Amino acid sequence: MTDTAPPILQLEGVGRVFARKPDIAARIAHKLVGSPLPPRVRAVDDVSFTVRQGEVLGLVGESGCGKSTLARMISGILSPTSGRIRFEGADMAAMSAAERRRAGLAVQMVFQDPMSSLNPRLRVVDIIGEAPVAHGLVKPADQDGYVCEMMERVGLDPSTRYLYAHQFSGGQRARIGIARALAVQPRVLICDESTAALDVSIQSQILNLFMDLRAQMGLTYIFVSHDLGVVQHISDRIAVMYLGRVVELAGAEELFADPQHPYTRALLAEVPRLEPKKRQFTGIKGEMPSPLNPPSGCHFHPRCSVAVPACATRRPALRELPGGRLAACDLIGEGVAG
Amino acid sequence: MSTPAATPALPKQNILRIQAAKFIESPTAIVGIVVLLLAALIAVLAPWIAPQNPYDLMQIDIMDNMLPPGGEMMSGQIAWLGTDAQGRDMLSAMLYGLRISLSVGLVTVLIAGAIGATVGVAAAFIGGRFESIVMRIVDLHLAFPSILIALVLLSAFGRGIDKVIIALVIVQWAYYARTVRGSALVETRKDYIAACSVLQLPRWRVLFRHLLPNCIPPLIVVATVQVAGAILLESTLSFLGAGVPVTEPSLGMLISQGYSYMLSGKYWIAVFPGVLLVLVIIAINLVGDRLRIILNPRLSS
Amino acid sequence: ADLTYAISAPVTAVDPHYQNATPNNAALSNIFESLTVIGPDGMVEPSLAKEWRLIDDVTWEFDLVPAMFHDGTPMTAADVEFSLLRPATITNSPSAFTIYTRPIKEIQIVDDHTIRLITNAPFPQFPRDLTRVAIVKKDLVEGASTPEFNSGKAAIGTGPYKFTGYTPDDQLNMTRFDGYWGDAPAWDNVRIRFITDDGARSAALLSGSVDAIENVPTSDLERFQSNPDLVYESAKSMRVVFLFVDSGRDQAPTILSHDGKPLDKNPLKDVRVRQAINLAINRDAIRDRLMSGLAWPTNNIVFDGGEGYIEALDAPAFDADKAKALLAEAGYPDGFQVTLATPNNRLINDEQVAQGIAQMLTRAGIRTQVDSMPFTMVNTRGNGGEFAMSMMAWGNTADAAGGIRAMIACKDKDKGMGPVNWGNYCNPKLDEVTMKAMATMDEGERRGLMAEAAQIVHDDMAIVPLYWQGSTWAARKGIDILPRADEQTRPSSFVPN
Amino acid sequence: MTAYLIRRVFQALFTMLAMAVLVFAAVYMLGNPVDALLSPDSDQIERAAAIARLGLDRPLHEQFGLFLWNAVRGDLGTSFVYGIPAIEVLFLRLPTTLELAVFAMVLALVIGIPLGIIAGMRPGSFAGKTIMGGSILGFSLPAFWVGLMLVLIFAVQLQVLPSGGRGQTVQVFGINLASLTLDGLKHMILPATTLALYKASLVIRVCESGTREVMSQDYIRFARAKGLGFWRIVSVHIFKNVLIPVVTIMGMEFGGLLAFSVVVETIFAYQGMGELLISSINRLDRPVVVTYLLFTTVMFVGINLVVDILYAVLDPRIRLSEESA
Amino acid sequence: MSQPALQVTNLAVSFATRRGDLAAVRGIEFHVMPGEVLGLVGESGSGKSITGLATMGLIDPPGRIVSGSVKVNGHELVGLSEAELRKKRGREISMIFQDPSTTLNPVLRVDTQMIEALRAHEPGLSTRAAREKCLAALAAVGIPSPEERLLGYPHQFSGGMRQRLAIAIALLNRPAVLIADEPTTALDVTIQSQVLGEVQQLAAETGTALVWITHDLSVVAGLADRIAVMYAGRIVETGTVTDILSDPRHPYTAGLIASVPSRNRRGARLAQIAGTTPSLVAMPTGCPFHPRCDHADAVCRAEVPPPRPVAGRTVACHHPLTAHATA
Ligand SMILES: Nc1ncnc2c1ncn2[C@@H]1O[C@H](COP(=O)(O)OP(=O)(O)OP(=O)(O)O)[C@@H](O)[C@H]1O
Ligand SMILES: Nc1ncnc2c1ncn2[C@@H]1O[C@H](COP(=O)(O)OP(=O)(O)OP(=O)(O)O)[C@@H](O)[C@H]1O
Ligand SMILES: [Mg+2]
Ligand SMILES: [Mg+2]
Ligand code: NI
Repeated sequence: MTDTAPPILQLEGVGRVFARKPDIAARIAHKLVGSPLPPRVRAVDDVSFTVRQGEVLGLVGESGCGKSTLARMISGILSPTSGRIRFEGADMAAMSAAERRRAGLAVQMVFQDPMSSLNPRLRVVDIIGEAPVAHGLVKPADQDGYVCEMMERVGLDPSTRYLYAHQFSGGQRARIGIARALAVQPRVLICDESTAALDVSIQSQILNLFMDLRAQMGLTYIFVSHDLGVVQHISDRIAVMYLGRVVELAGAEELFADPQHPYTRALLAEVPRLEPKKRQFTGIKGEMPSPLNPPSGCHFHPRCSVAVPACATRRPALRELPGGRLAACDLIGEGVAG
Repeated sequence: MSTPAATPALPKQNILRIQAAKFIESPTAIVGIVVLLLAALIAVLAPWIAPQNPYDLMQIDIMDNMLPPGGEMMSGQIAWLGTDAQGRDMLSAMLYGLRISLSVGLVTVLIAGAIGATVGVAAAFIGGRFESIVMRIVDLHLAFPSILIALVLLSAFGRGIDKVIIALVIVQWAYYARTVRGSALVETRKDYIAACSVLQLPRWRVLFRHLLPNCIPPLIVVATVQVAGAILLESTLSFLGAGVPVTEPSLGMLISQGYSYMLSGKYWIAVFPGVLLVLVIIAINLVGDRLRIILNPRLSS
Repeated sequence: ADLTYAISAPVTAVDPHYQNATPNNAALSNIFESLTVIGPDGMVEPSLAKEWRLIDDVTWEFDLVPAMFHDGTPMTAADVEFSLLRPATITNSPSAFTIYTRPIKEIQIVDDHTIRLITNAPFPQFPRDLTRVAIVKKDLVEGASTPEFNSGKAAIGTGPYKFTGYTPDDQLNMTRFDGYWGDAPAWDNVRIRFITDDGARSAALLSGSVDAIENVPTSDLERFQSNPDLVYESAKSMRVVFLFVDSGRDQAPTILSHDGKPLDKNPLKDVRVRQAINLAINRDAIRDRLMSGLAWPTNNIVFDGGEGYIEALDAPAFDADKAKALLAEAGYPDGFQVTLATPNNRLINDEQVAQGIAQMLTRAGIRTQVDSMPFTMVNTRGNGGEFAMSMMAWGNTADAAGGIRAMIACKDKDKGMGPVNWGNYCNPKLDEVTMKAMATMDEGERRGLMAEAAQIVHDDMAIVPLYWQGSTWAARKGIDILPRADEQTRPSSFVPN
Repeated sequence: MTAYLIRRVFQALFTMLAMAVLVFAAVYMLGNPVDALLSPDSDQIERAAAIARLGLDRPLHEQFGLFLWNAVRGDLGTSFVYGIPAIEVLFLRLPTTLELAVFAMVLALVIGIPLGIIAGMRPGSFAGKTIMGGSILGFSLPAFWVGLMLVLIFAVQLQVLPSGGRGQTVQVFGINLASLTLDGLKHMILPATTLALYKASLVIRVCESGTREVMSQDYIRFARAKGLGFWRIVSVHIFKNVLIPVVTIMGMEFGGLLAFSVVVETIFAYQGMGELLISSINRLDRPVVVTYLLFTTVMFVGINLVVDILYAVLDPRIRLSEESA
Repeated sequence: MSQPALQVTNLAVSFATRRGDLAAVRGIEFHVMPGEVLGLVGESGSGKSITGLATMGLIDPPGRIVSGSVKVNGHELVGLSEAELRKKRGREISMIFQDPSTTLNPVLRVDTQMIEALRAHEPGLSTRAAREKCLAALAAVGIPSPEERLLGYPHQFSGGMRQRLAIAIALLNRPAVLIADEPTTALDVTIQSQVLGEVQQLAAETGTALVWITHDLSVVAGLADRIAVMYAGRIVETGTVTDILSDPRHPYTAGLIASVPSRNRRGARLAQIAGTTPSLVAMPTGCPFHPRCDHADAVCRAEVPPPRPVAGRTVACHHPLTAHATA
């Protein structure tokens, strides 16, 4: 349904490196006795994809694979160290301040920890109402009313608007976070593990809320989670990340029905299913490598059951496969990974 | 559209009120705050309630000196807590001394706190070379015992309340700088600050409306403890003979003057001001301890 | 018998020419002797010089006793010559002895036991100065430095006790010298401990770890006097405590009107104001209330019997009403404000006394603040002319000349007059009389001149003398204390009974 | 680790240079030492001579330059008062103060650690509350006041302990030690207690919060689930963890102990470095004051370094991450 | 039928707080047979961990076991002195915890932490013999090069490795029962599978009875033989995995299962249970679930439903669902 919709966000080779500059002492020590310099973490490595208007893009991957970093770059909290992010075709980095502010407001984020993402010293009415007033979306006099409206929309009781965040339950706090994002009338909502801290019964409430809002407001979502069940449930398309790279990107149905990349396959095989069938757990062999020191070539090759020696040297590009899906494995289609 | 402004709201609760309620859950803290308020009250009212103005040389007479508690002075007044070597009524001297000690503590903390907090937040917010230079200086400061710095400074400055305060400010600002920078760094990493940038709020607004207020609680705790610290340090310095002027003794100086008479049985000159000093400091520390607990989410649960 | 006694300031070196300071001089006087010595009453007595005579106004001839050094060699005139020349060669001395040797223009050795000293100018006080210069052994000390004294190598003198050990900041030990030329000393071994803290020194005596102490804290006096196991002695010392009042400058610092504005005229310039100050001070109260009796009120600047001593001045009046009247007469019926500077670690109860004086002056109408500080600070600031009024003391009060020259005479750098004249007093008449007295070798005539000078000082209230400070000693029972007027404590101050 | 050490050495040098400048400037403001040293009857000629002898007539920057240059060569000047190198004067006093400080530190640890652990293990209990209350008290009592009260009680009233002084000492390797004689120990009890009280309170607080923190960790639960006994848990699992913050704090506080010996030595007439500082300030023995401050700086820098290394030894997380990073 | 390895009856735990007693666990019953895996499922705060700890006798003041009995191999644990309990812990019944980063003492070497567990029950054991046993245990949980790893510190291990270490330590003395309190919640799916695999295998080999506490129904779906669902301190439904998951009878269980997003319901609205879990301080009267329950009536509001056998499992509900009520 959204295949034809215009792209709203385009990521072009986006990368982010975290590095501490070595100080003089570290450099001297490096020269003298070869002490290691402070490590560089390539948290996100050359990621490109397009998000179309109105779609839900799921972003899955194991801990430390760079999901949050990517989400933060898209939402403008972090700036990419390489690559470009385009909003409605315009490069965010090249915009004027006012444009960037407008684009930034259009891309909002809902955070994982419902407590630490809310300022503990502000009342809910200010948490939600501050930005729209500051940006002139509503007049200061209307703030109260506007906030009530927002709270109702996310299923909060407006009479609680003068309370502080810590006086709410986890699910309610998540709703406050959503209301805060909605208050600036965004087009894109980035949800970074927005339900991870919640109980299942509350999680389902919030997931339903997301879907309702999408229907009502035509929002575009980037939905980050390590919980495959959740991502599968809500997404139209899914990108799978491994150690900073996107290894596979496909429609949700296709991906789950027929994963192409060996990592995706292994991952899907390990996801516990709500099926009352006793099964033998096995797990992908090996540990998750440290992002400080990722394996050469294809990051997945040490754990890959079908790897060939070339995988250790060659970095596979994200290729388009039949059916419009993308995967970063050179072995696909060569019969080895079948 | 509804008329949402008309939506009835639950009564506003104030964070201060909530914390005050938590504060008084501890009986010892209540004792502390009561003693403290009382001390502050009598310090403020000293000129009106003290039987004598111990700074007015017209009112004291060496012929009255060394009267034991309850002794009668030449003027017919009773010195309930005795008199010192100058013939000062100890009770009056203590009330005025308390005034000096408390104001030295408060003023020092206010000035040092303002300087330290500004430097600390600036360091955390500006970062880079500025931060590393500032923090080096702070480290240097904290590595060296404050009493030595203050002692040397005061030996150079000479005596005087203003000089004591300057010396104490020089000694103490670094504590605030470190505390505020530390909590600013922690707060900066929290998602609500990230949320501010997603919401495109201006930097100054983030700094003053979001960051600074959340750095205040640890600052308050440190400040409370440092009031006690400043009073202690002042009294120690006065005890060592480098502090307030002799004619306007603080509690520490009164103790110091009474020290030489203590061994010959004239205990009251040193003991009474000592007891008052200790009471006040304990009270402050009790309050500080309670604040530390209620303002620290990890301890209060 | 052995003696251990505690003194209140450390002996900083065993080299008797290193630092001119009372603890050093007193303690080392047992090991090293000088040509002359000050007796317990403060008068000059013979020592290594058994007698001396004036050949002319500037030439003095000294006959030496046949003394022996601790290593058994005899002392000769050559040793004396060497010792008198040595102070000038010590470069790192913090406070040198050259002031005592500088008057010497020439030294002539007549024979091994006779020596002639020729001074630059007639100098009647010369024998008193010579009490300060210790005689060391020439061939041992030549080229030796201070550390070699501390180790004992060069610490060989002619005194009644031999050096046996020195620990800086802790103690100095000596033992009886059997070959001593004079009366045999009373103790076999003497240990001098340095305990600067008053309380600790008292405690040391009470606990029996020392046999005797000097400078009993006034707060402990009662306790000591009433303790049957202790003996206690006090003596009026030659140190006079006085006030500098700025009578020289037209405008003096810290002097303000009652509403806190600087006065256009320095009231202290008016002699009536100075007299009022003198009258306003109740010295008896200070003695009884603040000094535990260890003060002897006076208006003299010369110690009893000294040249310039005026007996009548030893009973200063206290008359507050007259003081007020004088102030009113001088044009200050409401008084004014002034700050009194005082050391807080120099004199007995200095800070307390200053506050007491402030009270008394305030009652008379001169509102007085006290600014107390360590002695060094007082000195620095006093030399910088920062005070209008300050409390100080003078210990060299055997005659009027020394004090007047240093503190009262018109400031004159070239002549060395008035170096510490903080009161900025200047009266050419006084200077003239004093100079004349100093150059007069005839004792009777000199005494007359000195008394005249002292009287001028008093009439003008050039400084305001307060009292003679006392010295105190205490010892365990079984020891007799022989008090001295020069504040020194020596082994000979204590004798077993 | 190497980078870390290099960084520390840079920091130490910076600290010392800064200290040297500050100390020199501050001490210069103290007053003119000549006034303190000269005999009162000396005249201007003598004064001028003394000023020249002590080098005080040269311009300030020259004095500082000379001072720095000499300091680099290990010569911190000659004491105006004693006529021997200032550093020697200091070293004569050093053992006394160190001995007292170490004694106090041991006392603080011996009292503080067990009490802190007890309080931390039973936070709400009567014992816990009492201990924590006591530590607030210990925190609040000014050292000089404690000293006075101890003297009043034990020396004046009960007369069981001496009021001051160092008592009998024995020489070991040329150093006078008081802790080896009964008399010396007796003299040390009151000053050491005075010094230790504050530190003990600090140790209690550190141990208490450390223990509480540790107690709430799963590994303590896990240790119990393994079937370990109470003592094993306290003496190994809790103690080793609590030791880490205690070592850090005590390292930093050792400097404080030395500093506070200024107060305690004054009260108890203990002839240590603190007393030396006070009397040197009063006598304006500049080289000694400067030496004292510089030496303490060196000592603090050294102690901090040792503590950091010790910290790494005690905490494997630091040790290994430094190696691997 | 043989004796259950663990038999918990009517266990109740409460905490003394400033606002009065807080009943965290309100009388629960379950048993586990040797070699069996019981999944204890419930949302946050439902009392799962407290149940586990109470079973171990590890409830500290201000908490206490109010009533009930815990029998391991038929031996009662409740009421034993601390010293006697200590002997049982680790040997008869063991426990592992949720957060792998805090289950092992960071400042002690792995061998220390293993050997002390052995020595706690066998004081005279020689170091050498102990070391042998440790090596074997490490190998058993799939830790490569155990000799080397034994000398390491916990932080040198990854999360999954640490959890395996904890399992190895917990099983060192071959206890009859192992209580696992969400040991894989903090792990990634792939690592979780590895750990689950090891545990499954070990438990099967040693015949250890396993109580697997989790909030994730999917995990126990593949692992457990039976499931107990907890809500607000009570077990609301117990039965075999198949029964419970495919045919829940308690409305809460049904709601829970329906709210799990899964393949079959992609894109559809999830069933949601209205409201939130009740707070322990303000527990509703009667059935604790009634305020959130569509089927609640006056009885539910008044009376606590006792556990009753329904269709081959035990359900604590006044109005258990019928077979086809679920979606
Ligand atoms: N500020 C930073 N400085 C250095 N490294 C960082 C920083 N932020 C993230 N990283 C590193 O970047 C990598 C990716 O982190 P990120 O938070 O994006 O992972 P994630 O996929 O969100 O993981 P999770 O599922 O645990 O949230 C990690 O290895 C992390 O250690
Ligand atoms: N020490 C304590 N004092 C007071 N209440 C406690 C204490 N420990 C636990 N509780 C309460 O007992 C209830 C049950 O806690 P428990 O830890 O068993 O929940 P859980 O089911 O394990 O939850 P989670 O899934 O979050 O681990 C909670 O409501 C908690 O607030
Ligand atoms: Mg993340
Ligand atoms: Mg739990
Ligand atoms: Ni029901």
